[in-house]
Amino acid sequence: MNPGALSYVLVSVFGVGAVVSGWLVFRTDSMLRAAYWLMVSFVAVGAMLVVLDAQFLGLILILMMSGEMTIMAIFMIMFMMNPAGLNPMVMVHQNRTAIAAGVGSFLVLAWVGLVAEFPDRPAPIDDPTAELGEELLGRSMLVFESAGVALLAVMIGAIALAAKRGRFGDADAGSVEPAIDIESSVDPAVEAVADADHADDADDHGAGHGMGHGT
Amino acid sequence: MTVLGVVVQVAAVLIGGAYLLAVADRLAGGGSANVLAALAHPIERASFLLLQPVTTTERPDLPAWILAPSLLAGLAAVGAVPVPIGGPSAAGDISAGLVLFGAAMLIVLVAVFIFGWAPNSAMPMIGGYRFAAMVLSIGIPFSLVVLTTAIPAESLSVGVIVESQSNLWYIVVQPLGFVIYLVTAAAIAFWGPFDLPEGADLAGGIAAEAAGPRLAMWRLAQAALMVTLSLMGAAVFLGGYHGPVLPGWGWTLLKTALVLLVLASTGRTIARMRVQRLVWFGWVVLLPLALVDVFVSGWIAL
Amino acid sequence: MIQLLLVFAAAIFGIGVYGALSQQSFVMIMMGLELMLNSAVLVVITFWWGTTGGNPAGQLLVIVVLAVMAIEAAMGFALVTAVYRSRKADITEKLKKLRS
Amino acid sequence: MVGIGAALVVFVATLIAVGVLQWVWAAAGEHDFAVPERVPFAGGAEPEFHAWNRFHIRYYAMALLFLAFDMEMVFMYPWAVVFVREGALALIEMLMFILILVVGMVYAWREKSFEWA
Amino acid sequence: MAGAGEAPVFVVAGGGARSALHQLRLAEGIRIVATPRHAAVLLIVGRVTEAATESIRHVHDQMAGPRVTVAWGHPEPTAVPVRAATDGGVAEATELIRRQFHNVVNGVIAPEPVWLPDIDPVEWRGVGPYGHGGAGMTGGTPYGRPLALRAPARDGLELDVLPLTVGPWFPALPAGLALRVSFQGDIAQVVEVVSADLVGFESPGGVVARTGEPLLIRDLELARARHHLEWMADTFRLAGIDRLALAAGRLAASIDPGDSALVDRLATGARRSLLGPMSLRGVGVLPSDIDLSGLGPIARAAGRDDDLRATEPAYREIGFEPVTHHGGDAWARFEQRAAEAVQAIELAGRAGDRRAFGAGEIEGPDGRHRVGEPTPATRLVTHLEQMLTGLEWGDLVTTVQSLDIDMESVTVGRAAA
Repeated sequence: MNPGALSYVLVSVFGVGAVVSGWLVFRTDSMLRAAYWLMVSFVAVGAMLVVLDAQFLGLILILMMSGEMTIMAIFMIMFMMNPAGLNPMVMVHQNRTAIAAGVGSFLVLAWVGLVAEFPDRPAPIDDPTAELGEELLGRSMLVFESAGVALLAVMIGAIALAAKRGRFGDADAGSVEPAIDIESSVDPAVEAVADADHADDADDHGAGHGMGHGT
Repeated sequence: MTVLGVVVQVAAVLIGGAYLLAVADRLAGGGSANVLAALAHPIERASFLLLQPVTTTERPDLPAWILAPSLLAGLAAVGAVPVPIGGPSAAGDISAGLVLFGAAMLIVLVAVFIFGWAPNSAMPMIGGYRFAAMVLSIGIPFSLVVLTTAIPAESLSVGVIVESQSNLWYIVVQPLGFVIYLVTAAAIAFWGPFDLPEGADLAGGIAAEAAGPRLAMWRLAQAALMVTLSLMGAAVFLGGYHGPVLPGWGWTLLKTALVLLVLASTGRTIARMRVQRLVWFGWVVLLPLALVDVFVSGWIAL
Repeated sequence: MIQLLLVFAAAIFGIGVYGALSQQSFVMIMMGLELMLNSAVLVVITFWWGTTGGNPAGQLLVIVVLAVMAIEAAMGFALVTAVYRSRKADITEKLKKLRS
Repeated sequence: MVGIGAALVVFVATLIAVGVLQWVWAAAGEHDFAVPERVPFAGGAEPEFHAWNRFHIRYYAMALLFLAFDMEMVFMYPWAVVFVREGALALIEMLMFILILVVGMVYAWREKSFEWA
Repeated sequence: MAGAGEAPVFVVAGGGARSALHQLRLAEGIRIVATPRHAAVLLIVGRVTEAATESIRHVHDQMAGPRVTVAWGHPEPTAVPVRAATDGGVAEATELIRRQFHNVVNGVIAPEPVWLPDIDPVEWRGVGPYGHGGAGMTGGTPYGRPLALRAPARDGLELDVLPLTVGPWFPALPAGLALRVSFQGDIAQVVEVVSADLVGFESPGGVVARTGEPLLIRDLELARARHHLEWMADTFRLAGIDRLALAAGRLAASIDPGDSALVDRLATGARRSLLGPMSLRGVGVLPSDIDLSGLGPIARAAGRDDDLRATEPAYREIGFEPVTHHGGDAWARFEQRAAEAVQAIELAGRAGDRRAFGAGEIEGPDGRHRVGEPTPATRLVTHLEQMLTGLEWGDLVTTVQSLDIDMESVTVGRAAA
């Protein structure tokens, strides 16, 4: 393994792209953009895998994530109020703790990555896809088949959960919307402006919709 | 052949094919039987569109709106790269070429969805969501029938798949796969009976708010996507560059044009499908048929 | 090279941790989780490529991570739908009060 | 490796070329749109609300099913490559895998997931 | 170069313009587009009332430009300031549109300015803490409009509902029909008909007023066949089968009495194009509590043998038997109208100079017209809200199209009632 200068350049470009787009996921007001920034992050990681000779896995990651992220965008737009970010969106809690945790985990992991000694046994470049296929059908056949069963369970579970009518009647039968006030449960660490905004949103949820705010 | 050569080759094939498609579509629509008028038609339309200003709406998602046609064109172009045109050992050959193609065709969903979402207008938005329903229904059969051609070739490289058809084109052993490919390809390029995202009931759908150069680029990108899909269909089912007398690239282009003309002629002669029926059709008809195609082809290949 | 890749992976993981902890809405939390899995994919392939001599089990592990992503996404969305249907809640604060 | 590099170059070049073409033409026909010109089209009546809303898709169960089948595709690609080498055993293994998933598809069909909720 | 191509036209079709518009679609050098954004020429054809002014101005201003307005068969005083007008035939109209298009594209005449005032309708800047129009994440009027409302839905997910008035000049709906639709996703959860009588009429009594004395069966049946063929052309166009749409339009413009073979071929072409299974079958079944009597082809497509012609002696002499179909969906209505067009052409061939109707009632192409009774279209419009509720948007449009509602007839019916 003697990665050339071009590999370094490409890995750096895609790596920075993956990190920046991953960060932008949480910095945008529009749900569509959030979902597709996440997709950009996945695509960048997929491109890095391609540079690392895992061409098949990199491309399959891109293939899977493009479908999955569109579904994610669809569901996010469906369930988030103000999905296009026409009004500024602040929906965070324990922000400082979370930032600390994020930075902390980055530092620890990066430190481990930088100081640890790894064996240097580069992959021979022949046909990793075929190797993977033989692995799937041979030694790891059980993994493969149990993935099938797991996916079946997911299909049935997801449909049973998401659909309106199931075998046992309506999905929401007998449920009650909780009467709550959200202010009491908001973390005090949230910034003051966010808090003010948030109280309004709580009203929106409780009292139907925020249409009456102007009046 | 260098990387630059690949760029030039892809651009030439896609733009030439897009022009051919526009002319064929004009003739298939029955608007004019005059071939000369049909030949001039795309150029006249393009020159009018390039003269219009780029319209906008009250509060569009402008970056997404600008990105969508570019992304669609880029995907069409990148999907054409793995296909060998002149003969074996093309510089564009990629060991996981089929996966690259499949990924590009699935990301088309993103381009179309954001093109419908961007103008902040109801009809384009419904069009975008319709396309999502379509692709989620026919995407799996599409990938499956393309993948089936890799079974006898034992490789995901399009070059190897074409090379392995020197004796027998895969359409002979996988006729069902080819038919499913044509149907799903038309749906992915939102063409023909599957132009639901821009159906007449949506007043132009995803493109309803677009005008001027943006619309011109969108149409060009859509046509390029059709060419890419035809090119891949010609390569993996019709033997690509294999054929007597003519040079390799001649055969590839001839077969691509043939697939393109078939898609163009069905585009305006078969009724548009209802979206709910299409979802049902994709899952309950096309998916089982595609699976049958996989296993029958696998059985034959053994 | 390996160090560079691991730093990128750590950064993506850190962002994922931040997202999963700070976001209020279910779907945004899922995005944080997906980012963490994304970094896991990168780490696995880094080691597969640089230190294990291309052991196919490494590739298989990535496939398993992908399957986990798909399963997490499908079950996550289904749960969001079910919870929203019955409680009209799409943020975590509302779930704290689910007990009646 | 040359091929995938070419793919990257082609993609980026097309993306930039089409984007720049749009931008150049838009700038050439620089136009300050009046308020009524920017109203979204709905047949002549003025919309009261922003079109962007919590769009209620009616095929959410189908979308979830797609996630599972998309995963199935991931397994099929490597399978297809080694299929001929591995022989009938591979066929049977994949047949089992697919049949398990088809059960899910049939369940979804029975639960009317392919119809608008 | 740009002015040499087809003129993209957006049409505002008023009363009495139906056949003229269908002939215009056949003309060379004209392309009728679905949205004003793609158009350079706004064509106002036929009669529109004063109430339509505002909506025409909206459509006009939404054209991307360079834009120009042309009126055709549109009597003075015009509702809006048109650049050029003609009362001539299709050839003159085509010529005028093409000339105006060429002139405006090449800068011979100045493009039209906007007709509506260029002011923001709602004050919104600087209201909320971020200047975004209101408080909170969903409040206020960001960028001049509020966000959509939350509302319960039939599947138990209380997401947003988007009320939107579609029409009156929405290309896929009958010209002049405006529907206020509450979209939940792509489903019309609530539909209301916005009635403003935007389409003017030619004669105040409609078809019935012209029945003072018995009519020539030959004329009546040819008009029926033409009406059905034009409807078929619209149906084909909505389903994206442009070639058949053109064929139907050409046939409607040149019917020969007694020669029904071409209509048969058209119906066969429709079957081959999979029109039924792909887009029409199972769509637009009417609720059972709607009184079908007098609704003409719609009633007969649902199996009801309901036809005034059966009571006319002159019709019985030439061997008239009502045709019916079963199913009562949009596909049955298509089959019904195709069969009636064939029948009408044959009847016209056999009719000679026989006359029928004249006692204040007539079986029109869309059903029974009788003095003092609402027209079929008027009755159908009152049922629209019930019929269209809960349909997916594409199905909704198909349903309305299959009902063949002519807004001119609705205006007449309202004026008579």
